[in-house]
Amino acid sequence: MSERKIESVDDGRWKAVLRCMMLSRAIEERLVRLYHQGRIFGGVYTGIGQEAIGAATSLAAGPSDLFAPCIRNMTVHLGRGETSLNVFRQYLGRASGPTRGRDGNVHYGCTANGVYAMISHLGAMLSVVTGAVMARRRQGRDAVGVAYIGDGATSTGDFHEAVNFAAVFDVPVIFLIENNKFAYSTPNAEQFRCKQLVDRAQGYGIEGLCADGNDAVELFLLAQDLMSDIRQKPRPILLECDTMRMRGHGEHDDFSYVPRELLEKYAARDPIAQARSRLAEAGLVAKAAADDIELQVRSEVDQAYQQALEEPVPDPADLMEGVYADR
Amino acid sequence: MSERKIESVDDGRWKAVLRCMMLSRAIEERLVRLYHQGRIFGGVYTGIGQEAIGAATSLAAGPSDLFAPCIRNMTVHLGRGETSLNVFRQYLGRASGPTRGRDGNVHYGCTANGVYAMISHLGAMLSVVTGAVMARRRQGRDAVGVAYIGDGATSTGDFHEAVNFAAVFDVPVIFLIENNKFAYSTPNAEQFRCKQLVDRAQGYGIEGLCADGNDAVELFLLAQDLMSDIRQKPRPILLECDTMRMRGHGEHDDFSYVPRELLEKYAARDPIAQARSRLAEAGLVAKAAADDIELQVRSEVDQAYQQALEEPVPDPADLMEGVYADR
Amino acid sequence: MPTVEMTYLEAIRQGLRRLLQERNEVLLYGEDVGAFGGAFKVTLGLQEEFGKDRVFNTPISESAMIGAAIGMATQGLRPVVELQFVDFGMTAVHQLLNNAGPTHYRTGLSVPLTIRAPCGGGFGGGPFHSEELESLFCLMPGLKVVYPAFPSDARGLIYSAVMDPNPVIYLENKYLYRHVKEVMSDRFDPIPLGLARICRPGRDAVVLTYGAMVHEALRAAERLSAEKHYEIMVVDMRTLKPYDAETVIAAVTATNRVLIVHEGWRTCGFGAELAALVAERAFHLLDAPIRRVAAPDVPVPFAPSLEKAYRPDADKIGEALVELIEY
Amino acid sequence: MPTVEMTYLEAIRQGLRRLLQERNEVLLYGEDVGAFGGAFKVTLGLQEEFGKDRVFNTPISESAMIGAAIGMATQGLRPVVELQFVDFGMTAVHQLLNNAGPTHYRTGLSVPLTIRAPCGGGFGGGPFHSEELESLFCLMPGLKVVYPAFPSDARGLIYSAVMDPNPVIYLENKYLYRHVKEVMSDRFDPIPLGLARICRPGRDAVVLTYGAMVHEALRAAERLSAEKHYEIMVVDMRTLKPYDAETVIAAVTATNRVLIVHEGWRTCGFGAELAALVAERAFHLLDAPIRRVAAPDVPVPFAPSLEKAYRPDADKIGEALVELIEY
Ligand SMILES: Cc1ncc(C[n+]2csc(CCOP(=O)(O)OP(=O)(O)O)c2C)c(N)n1
Ligand SMILES: Cc1ncc(C[n+]2csc(CCOP(=O)(O)OP(=O)(O)O)c2C)c(N)n1
Ligand SMILES: [Mg+2]
Ligand SMILES: [Mg+2]
Repeated sequence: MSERKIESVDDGRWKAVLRCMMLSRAIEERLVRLYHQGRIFGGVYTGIGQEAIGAATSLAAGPSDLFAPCIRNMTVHLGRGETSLNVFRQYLGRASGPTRGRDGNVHYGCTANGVYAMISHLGAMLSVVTGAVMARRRQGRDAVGVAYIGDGATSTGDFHEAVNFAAVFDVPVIFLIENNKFAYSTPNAEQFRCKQLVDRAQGYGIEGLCADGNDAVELFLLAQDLMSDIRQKPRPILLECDTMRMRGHGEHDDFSYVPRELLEKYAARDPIAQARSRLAEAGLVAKAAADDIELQVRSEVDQAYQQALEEPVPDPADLMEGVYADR
Repeated sequence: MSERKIESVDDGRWKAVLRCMMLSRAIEERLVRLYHQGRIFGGVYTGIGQEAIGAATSLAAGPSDLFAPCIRNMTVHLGRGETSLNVFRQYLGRASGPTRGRDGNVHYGCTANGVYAMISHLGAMLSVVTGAVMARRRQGRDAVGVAYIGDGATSTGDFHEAVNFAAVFDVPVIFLIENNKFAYSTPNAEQFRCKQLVDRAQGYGIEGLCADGNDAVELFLLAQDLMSDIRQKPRPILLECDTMRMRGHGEHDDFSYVPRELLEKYAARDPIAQARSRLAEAGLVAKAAADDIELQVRSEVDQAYQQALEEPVPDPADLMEGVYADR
Repeated sequence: MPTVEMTYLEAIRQGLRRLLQERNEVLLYGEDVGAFGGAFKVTLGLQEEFGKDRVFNTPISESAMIGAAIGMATQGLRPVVELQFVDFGMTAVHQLLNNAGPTHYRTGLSVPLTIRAPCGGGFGGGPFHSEELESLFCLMPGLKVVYPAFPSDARGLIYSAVMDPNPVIYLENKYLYRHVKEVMSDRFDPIPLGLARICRPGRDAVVLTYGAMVHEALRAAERLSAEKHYEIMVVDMRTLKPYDAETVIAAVTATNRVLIVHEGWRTCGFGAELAALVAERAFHLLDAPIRRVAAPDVPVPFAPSLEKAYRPDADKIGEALVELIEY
Repeated sequence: MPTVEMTYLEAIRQGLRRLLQERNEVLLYGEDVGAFGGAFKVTLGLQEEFGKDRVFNTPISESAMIGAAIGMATQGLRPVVELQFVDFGMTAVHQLLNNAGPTHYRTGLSVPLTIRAPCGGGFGGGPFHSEELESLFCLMPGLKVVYPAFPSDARGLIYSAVMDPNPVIYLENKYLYRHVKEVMSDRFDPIPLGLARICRPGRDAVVLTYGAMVHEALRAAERLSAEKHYEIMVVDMRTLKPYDAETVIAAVTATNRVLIVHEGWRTCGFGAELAALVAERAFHLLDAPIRRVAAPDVPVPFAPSLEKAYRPDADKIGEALVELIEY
């Protein structure tokens, strides 16, 4: 963990972290409701309970940094500047959305924000962000990258190839393993045999660290340190974050296979509640201010959803357009 | 390294190890000559200088054990009972050979010997032998497996997936990394960043060991220990063997990119010369006996080559036969 | 004989269940196929009934899953591997094209493995959960490829696929899983691979198709019969490799007009192969050009408005048939 | 303008050299492409001339290589990735089919990357070093596929491939590397993608082909002209996706008889697509069935006797042409 103190970061930034998590939660809770009301086409996959990871890392980063978020990383999109409106457009398959209705739910990104749109094939984006960081640095920008990956996805060949590749070329990418204990219905014990996934770092000749994935404050401080460190001395790092998937793999999944004690344990460590009380204690974001943010994001979500709903879906006549780029 | 002594193994076995290495060397030296004389169709890839690894491990194994040899493992084929005649049939594309002329050079195996025919895609056979060992054990046989892999091939996604898979299912396979310092023209430094490849073991939650890949005697004792250990308590093991590729990637390659000092260093540690003197010192295989074996294998090679040469090549009328199995 | 009404999904499950009952060498594994029953619940209840030894989860490692199946199959087991979606099999193409497929031809070993792969769209799966990749599998020597359209075929064909001594790609259509029901006997005979089936007689044109499109073609045919008194023959290919050229030629002989329909991409889709077959072997029987109705060459789009435009259906088939007949 | 005689291989190298000279955003990487110059020496001298920063080796990680190229391409570079053999690209199909191909359609980003892949047989490469996989690439939306047959085309097309804003699979024929020479200007203009070329005029039949088979077809055509006074048109497709349907239709219009020839497998090969095109769009112009000469559906065999029977050549093409014309 970082040696720096919570006070070294100004309250505006902490509010942004809190807001990012709260907005993500509010959007995702809405999406969950919409799904169960039958108002969403396709699946809904959330990062509820895992908001700290994306919020802390994306908000600790600099303007030219690059991100490859995964299924649970709404906070990365939001932390990098995506609007709630765009998120609803994406989920509702609107022509105005970031993929113009061509792709769904978690599969979107934003070039201007440095955020890549994930493909579903687990592990495939790790090498993409690695190459993108290589390119930016070659162009004289001091970019670093963050690639998020689940505990289950560490079993893919792509995970291995990408981390090794980044190590060989000293590419400053944080490979952030979000260990939420399950890959769909499959628990860690049926996925790997190492004690912790960070044990893989040595095999790539890189540093490995563990962090509490539900503690946004400590994670933010750590991410700041790591990013400035690898920005200066370029190299990849493996960072394993302990967290828990608090709902099903997707909303179609009742997650009855998850032991209730595990859910309770992590419910008591909810990242938003923890950050709120820690920041209040430190005198950085008072309870009232946090409540305000909460109210704001709820009304933002209402508006965004309503607006997205009114926008048009893609015109079928555009189906064939843009398979190839013109330039 | 094993705590057992060289004397714990009878001289017949040591002769077999020596013979296996010498026969492999003699066959491969002949293949090299034939290649440069333009008498071989296709490429020639040898394990010259790496004979100890395959000889020690294949001869330390039991009858139901399974093997996935790689490019440099002529000694695995021979150690498991393949004949020189079949090897020449294979290289000369004879209809009587193990692949009936359908595949070439290193791409052969023998079911009865428990040896799989490699495919070229590096890393792909590791999961195959893992599955095969799972199957045999399910059928009540106490098989263990050995999968050989080069330093370069450890960068493939397949390496990672297979080792993790075997770890999760406690499959007794020795993943034996033959670190011969180069992958074609690419040195270790451009392939990975870990200090040693065995550093990867921990990341799979398995044991890792290093061994001198040019010391057949110690390797044999170690292999016996490891195999009996994992036969009882099934689990995979990562074993990195230090060795050196003493020729080009194939005979078409002049390997001018390899530092001469490295070649000299390992030439002084030739596995056959070392085993001969060690076994002679220990009073197990006298110099004269070793010389005898040497003579035998040379004449065996002459005969095998001559016989294979006289045998027919595949009948083009058989081209379409056996794409599908009937049973 | 007692009859039951079964969905396509239940029929596959019944086939698997019978195989697990009758054949101790049959294993079933894949991501989440254990207690959870797989992403689509095809294997629900099978782990409970047959134990973790026969039905089990694996790490997210498609290449290791298929590689291990090759090893098991060559040792006398009959592994059945579920890909969560056919799309994810693309991380392991080499294990099919280069390993499972050519093994028998190269080595004489039989490789009785089955890959079950859910395919197709129509439910908002987007680009990575809706693909149809049969033509890619049909290119691969040594593989067989099966794609049932009806519950009774699904049940009878899974049995034959698993009992076949060759690697079989068994494609399942996700849309049909719960949309198609059939009243059928609760006992069944295996349905041999390699035979197409005339689902509907007709004289004015033939539709050659498979998978979900069989049902769309039947719908179109009924409509044209009612509205225009055109009688359309519909042929369900059922096995795509090796395919039933004789039934195709007979159908062309009877109708003289050919429409080929599939859900996947047009360029280099399986329809091209059928067209080439007819153009070569039944050219003189044709009264009109051979037409294809297939998806355009664009990634499968997410938004319903786009996916509807993308995906062939009864309307598009009907239109093409009218044009073909009135040519 | 001064002229030089160049092999196909040298022509590719000249094209790459000019790109590296003119375009700072062009990078070239792959296994052993650095000082060693790649397995076939196509890139020999380029690292020396342009530095390790522009031309470099990578670990044996096809998926990471292509993934990184996607990242680089979306950040303004033009990476050119060499696969050592096209066969090994099968470990990373998802990066092409699911990542590079659909990125523009999904996200609007351009992905100007080029994959260079040596293909084809005729030299004893066996099943894993001789494949022809173009139809598999042509299935993938968003990719372009190029396959030159002549040095001048190879040079002009590599230039256009690299400068194209889309992912391009640039297939190189290993047999042609050193077997085909052409006297040509030492300067050159890029050759646009998407255009076929009539290499030989003719009236009695047309051969639609590409790659090494263009030369076999020309040989057959000359022989038939001399022996039988048949005049055969030969069309070199050059770009396989998007392909030049207009030139094909014009050729059929001029000759009324079509033979399609390719070196790879028959079932679901690219020839099926050409046959389907002709059967749909030029049916009424045909005086005879459309024929295909292609490899049979067996793994590429190693032994010369088998490979000769396997591989299409001037004799087989000539025979098919006579049958077609005398139909
Ligand atoms: C290569 C590949 N195989 C299978 C899948 C199907 N799949 C989607 S998500 C998932 C589980 C992922 O688990 P994990 O990586 O732990 O991420 P989490 O969902 O827990 O955040 C699986 C198996 C996939 N997307 N990609
Ligand atoms: C997946 C894959 N990519 C590329 C190749 C081409 N290739 C064949 S051998 C080789 C080098 C292998 O090096 P290493 O694993 O160290 O084995 P060694 O030859 O040194 O024994 C390469 C790159 C291949 N066979 N498979
Ligand atoms: Mg997880
Ligand atoms: Mg090596």
